[in-house]
Amino acid sequence: MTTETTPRTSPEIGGMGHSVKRKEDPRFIRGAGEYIDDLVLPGMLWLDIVRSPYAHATIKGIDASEALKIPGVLAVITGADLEKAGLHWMPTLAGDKQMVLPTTTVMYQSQEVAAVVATSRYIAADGVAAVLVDYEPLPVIVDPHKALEPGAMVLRPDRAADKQTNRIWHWESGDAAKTDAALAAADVRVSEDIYIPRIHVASIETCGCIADWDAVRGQMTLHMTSQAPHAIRTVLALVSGLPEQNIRVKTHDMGGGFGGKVPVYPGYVLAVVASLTVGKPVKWIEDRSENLQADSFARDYHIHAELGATKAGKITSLKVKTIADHGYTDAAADPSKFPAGLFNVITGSYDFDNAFVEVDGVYTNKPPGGVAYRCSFRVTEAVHAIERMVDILAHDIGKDPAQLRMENFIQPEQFPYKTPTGWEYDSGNYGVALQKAMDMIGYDDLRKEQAAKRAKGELMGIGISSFTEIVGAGPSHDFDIIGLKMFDSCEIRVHPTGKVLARIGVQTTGQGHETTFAQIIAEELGFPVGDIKIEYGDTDTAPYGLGTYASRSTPVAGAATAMAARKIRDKARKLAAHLLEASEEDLEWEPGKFSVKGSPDRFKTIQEIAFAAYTNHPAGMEAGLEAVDYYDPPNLTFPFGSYICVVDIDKGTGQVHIRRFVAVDDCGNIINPMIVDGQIHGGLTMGLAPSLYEAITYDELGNNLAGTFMDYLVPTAVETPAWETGKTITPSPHHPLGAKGVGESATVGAPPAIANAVVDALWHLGVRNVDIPMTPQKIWAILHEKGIS
Amino acid sequence: MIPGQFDYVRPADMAETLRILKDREGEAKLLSGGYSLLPLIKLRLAQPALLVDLRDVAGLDGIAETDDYLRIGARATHRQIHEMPMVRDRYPLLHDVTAVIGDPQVRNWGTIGGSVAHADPASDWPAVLLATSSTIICRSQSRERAIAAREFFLDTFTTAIEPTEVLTEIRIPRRPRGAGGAYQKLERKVGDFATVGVAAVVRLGANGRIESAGIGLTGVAETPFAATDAEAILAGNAPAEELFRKAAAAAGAQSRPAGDVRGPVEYKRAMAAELTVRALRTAVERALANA
Amino acid sequence: MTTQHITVTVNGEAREADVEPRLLLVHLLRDVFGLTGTHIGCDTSNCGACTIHVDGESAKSCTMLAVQADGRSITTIEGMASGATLHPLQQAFWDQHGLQCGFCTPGMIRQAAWLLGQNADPSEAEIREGISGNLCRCTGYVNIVKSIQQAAGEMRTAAETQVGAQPVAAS
Amino acid sequence: MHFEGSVPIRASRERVWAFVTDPDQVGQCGPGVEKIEVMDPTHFKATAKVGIGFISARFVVNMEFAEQQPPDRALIKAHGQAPGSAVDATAEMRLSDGADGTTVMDWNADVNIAGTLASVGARLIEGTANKMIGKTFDCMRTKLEA
Repeated sequence: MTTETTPRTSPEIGGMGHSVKRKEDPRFIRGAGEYIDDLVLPGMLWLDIVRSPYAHATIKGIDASEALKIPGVLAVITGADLEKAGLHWMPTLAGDKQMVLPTTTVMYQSQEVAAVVATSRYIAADGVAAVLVDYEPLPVIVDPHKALEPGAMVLRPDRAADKQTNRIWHWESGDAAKTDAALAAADVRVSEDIYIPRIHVASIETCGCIADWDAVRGQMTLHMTSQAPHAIRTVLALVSGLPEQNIRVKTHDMGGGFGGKVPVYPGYVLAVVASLTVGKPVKWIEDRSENLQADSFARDYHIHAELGATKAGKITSLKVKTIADHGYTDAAADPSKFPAGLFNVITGSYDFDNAFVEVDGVYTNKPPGGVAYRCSFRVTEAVHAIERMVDILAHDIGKDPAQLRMENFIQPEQFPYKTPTGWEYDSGNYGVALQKAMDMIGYDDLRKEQAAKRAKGELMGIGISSFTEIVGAGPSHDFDIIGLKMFDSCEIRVHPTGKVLARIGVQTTGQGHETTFAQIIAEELGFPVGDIKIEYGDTDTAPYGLGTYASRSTPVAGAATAMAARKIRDKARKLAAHLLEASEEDLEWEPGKFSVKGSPDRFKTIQEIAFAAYTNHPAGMEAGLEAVDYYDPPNLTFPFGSYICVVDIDKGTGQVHIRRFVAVDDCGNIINPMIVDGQIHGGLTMGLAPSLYEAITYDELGNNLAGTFMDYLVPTAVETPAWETGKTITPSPHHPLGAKGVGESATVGAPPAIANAVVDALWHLGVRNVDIPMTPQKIWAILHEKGIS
Repeated sequence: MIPGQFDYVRPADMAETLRILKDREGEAKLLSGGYSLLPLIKLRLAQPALLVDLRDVAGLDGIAETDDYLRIGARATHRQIHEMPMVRDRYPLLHDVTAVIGDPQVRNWGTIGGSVAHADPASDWPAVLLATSSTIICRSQSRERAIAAREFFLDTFTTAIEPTEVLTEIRIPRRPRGAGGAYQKLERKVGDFATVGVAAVVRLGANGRIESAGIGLTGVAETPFAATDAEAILAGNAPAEELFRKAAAAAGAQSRPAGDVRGPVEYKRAMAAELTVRALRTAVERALANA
Repeated sequence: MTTQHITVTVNGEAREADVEPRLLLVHLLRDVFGLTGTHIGCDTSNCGACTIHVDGESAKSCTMLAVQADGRSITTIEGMASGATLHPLQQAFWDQHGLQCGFCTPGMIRQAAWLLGQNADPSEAEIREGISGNLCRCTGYVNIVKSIQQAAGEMRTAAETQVGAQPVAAS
Repeated sequence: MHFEGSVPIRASRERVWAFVTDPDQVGQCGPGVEKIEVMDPTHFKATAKVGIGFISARFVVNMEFAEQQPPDRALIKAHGQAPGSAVDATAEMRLSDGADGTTVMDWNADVNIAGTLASVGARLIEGTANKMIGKTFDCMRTKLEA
């Protein structure tokens, strides 16, 4: 483990470890990016969607006659129209079924009911307002506990496991009997109910597409906001029956993704159907309310956790029972073997033998849930639970939470470490990261200050989170989505003049792939980063990939890029040997050139070699300098970190003020430190958001009460603290670059640090847990009940 | 979000404006900054047939002190008011409120007249006008009239303005010696409507006692209102924390909040009281500094 | 619905259009004039992605009507760089990694430009308050604050060294 | 949302009963009613512009006398829709004899609002609904006592 990034390449080359300024920025800072709504095709029409005011209702009729009278309204598409072509249902990535448009019943507020195609976005909106839908309201279930009660109305008789309940599936991991025995034998047992509410990624750009059907050529081009264009192409081919080679899915610049642009939404399908019907390009762009009310959600996990430990605070056992609210359909993008994602990484950074986790997926009258919020695979939920439980244990036995963590961490020499739920952690050095965070924030002094403040009746809290992430899905033996193995890919073409075009199977939504993937190639081949162009997001040209989510770009596609570059280097060695009239074994490589061992002045640069690949390659060798790699990772990667948060609570109003927040992250070897810091800053802010501000709540009728940015409280620069970051570096032993991925870490790690700080401030009042978001009204109610406010 | 259809006119002067309001009574809606109105039109919660843009109408701007009051033209933006040196120096209460309405862009374009006429039950200005017992001037073709702020806010989004009238100016009583005011706002995040907003004004007499007090609350009833019970408790007494608490409790009790996403009734009442105390503390400090 | 004829100066160029009264200013810029650098993020004037300057004042163009812009002067992100030379704010956002997905960036830069026009040397708190009408989902604001600080410093230096010359325009 | 109240009316039971079960009469008292169409003796349709201040939506409301026990009790069900929003209500009225020949109308209503109005206007709805119901009964009393 180190804390320094020392680049192997010069700044001119700009390989790993250099804070290379981003290649994509010049277009963005000039307003010259090309986002989906910027795109205009000749003859393009508009699609807008009629949505249900009810969360559950029977559709008795749809009267489009008034809408069709509006000049410019060309068509109104209903579920009945789609049913004729068998397109009213579509599969979800989790293998469930989702309506494109309902034929009989709407299942959540704001569900798509009909689509209006018109000559402008304004006329389409007028058409939507003029469509009359006759609904008969039905009873609504918004609470998954109620959905599981005996006799509860069955929402999905077509899907429920036994057709008698709203349980979608049951999943478990670990050893129940062993865990029960360990818990029974434990000196100390702590248990808690922890709810992690429904939240929404709310990328600033909403979702949208242009479907462009060319009837003459039989070609469907779908320009869209997708984090996984190849998977979309395959799904579209399977659902529509169009030949896959005649489908081109193309992404453009995307205004954030965070997992919200992984699923297939009905709007995309409706635009495709509309374009097939009218033979013109059809654009669909969500507005913010549609985005917040109908797109996939994250979290909504009701967790009951029980932790056992010795008197001294050595953790022995963990048992977790969880209800997962998936809304009306399971549209999660989890690998198919893992309906609750990687939630069983819940043993966290701690070394103990006995764990058992069970999760029940449940249907309710809410939009499809279980997707992502900068973490798709339920790691946030797991980390929140274990980090909260460890903190409760520390407080219960009167041990400092930092000390308790230190005493329970998996030790560096234990890696690779097998967890009781079956994961093999690749590498880690948890104690050093926590110590570094404690040093950065001045932990001991803060504890003294807290004691002094508490004596004066002031509420100050210090919270720690020492998380272990699990990313880089994933090894093909365990990881697939609808059968597609979760490899990823890169294709590199070196041009004769020594310039490089590389195409990758993952997709940037702001992470800076055009820069970091060029840096990987620069690192491996020594071409200057400025000479390398990275392309992605066009299924006609890019190699097949599973897309960008779950922090998998660097761990999987990054590895593919390194491996493809190494294939090129292998060929370059042969070419160099030919040019230098030396044997391959006598050549040595340094970034950018091969030289003859012992004769450093006899060398060929990579550019010279590239030219020779097209002009002077040896007989018997194929011309050109190209390679492609489909990388199947041998294991996942396990980034980690320790975060410490200091809060002050206003006793009068219940407002939580974050005074300081220190984040020490370890994501293995770093490609671009500037970009890693940026990812952490953003991730922390998306960890802050659900901790204190954001939640999608519903009234008992299923009305979404956070359907605009007036009520869905995305933090501004004022709410967001000045994040302080630090690093340790523990390379992944199995990744070709030693990198681990970082996009989600901070979003996963931050909430328990903040929650632990708030509970720490209130613990002496008898408060054991506060569910996020820890709003002023919630804190005030606690203080009021305790007679403090 | 796409607005429904409407007509739009931009009359050249007040006479034309008033004529349009008369001719299209009940159909026309005045447009000032638009930052309250347009989101509602885009959500299609408001569908006026005609928008009458006041932009070219002369005489609705300007901020000046007369012998009796501070006159603020209806089309003065929140930022123009905020940046007036005279407001900053002499009317810290107004400086408080103009710092916390919406966000910078909203303050660049949103106007005091638009905000007051809109009468959102959680908007900031009404609390200030109630606390200061200001006067709102409205003009129609037949007359100009002055409406006391305390008789102006009738109900949610409903004021004493007639459909044929234009709100032309706000008159805030001049700040006398010994008077001070402050605005306290609790919001879920910056730029939000107030969960609770409290404007407090106190005037200290030569004996150090509170001669009179004005308290306006927003966000905690169907319309902003004056906390008259609290005002009565304060009047004639020496400023003290205990007195503030007593008055604040009365302000909380007089609130009629609805439970919603900003909090349950009990919380809002408690916050009305808490923010009243905080506003009173600052108001008294400022009054003492202005003795 | 009758249309109205409007004339708007956009980035120094007079442009005309016949528009429905309900046409939003942001749609005039994007759909009619093809200036797609100004984005739409929230529809309710919360996110500021659509921020432009109207007669020198920053405004949210999704919450203004095109007809309200008649006779006014507008500057958008497209009007900031002069040829190959970036505005100091554009350069600073690039230097300091003040953007990721780039979607909020044009509005953020326009608002920052307005802020620096008001206050050439803002504190960190003043910067944070000054951009509080603009949401960024990617950066966590740390590097946006740094970007604005860098640009503020450069613009002050430029103004000081060009004695007698015009200070660097904020808009 | 549940609301309830009691209204004394200076009119006979029969007169009150006749009024509350006549769509043309009782319909006039609904908030913002612009038009009443009687479909059959127990079903009628109202068009009403409902709102607060200038915030309003035009609802088409189907009403049904679900139960009638003359002259004691009536149950009305209403189902109204506007673009993006919907309202469903059940109102029960019980009539009894009050002092001095008056009639006491005890009523209770459950009102459910769905869609945009509920999502965006949550902070405004309860107070507004309460007020509208109050106005409706005031109107009925005024007309009956006229």
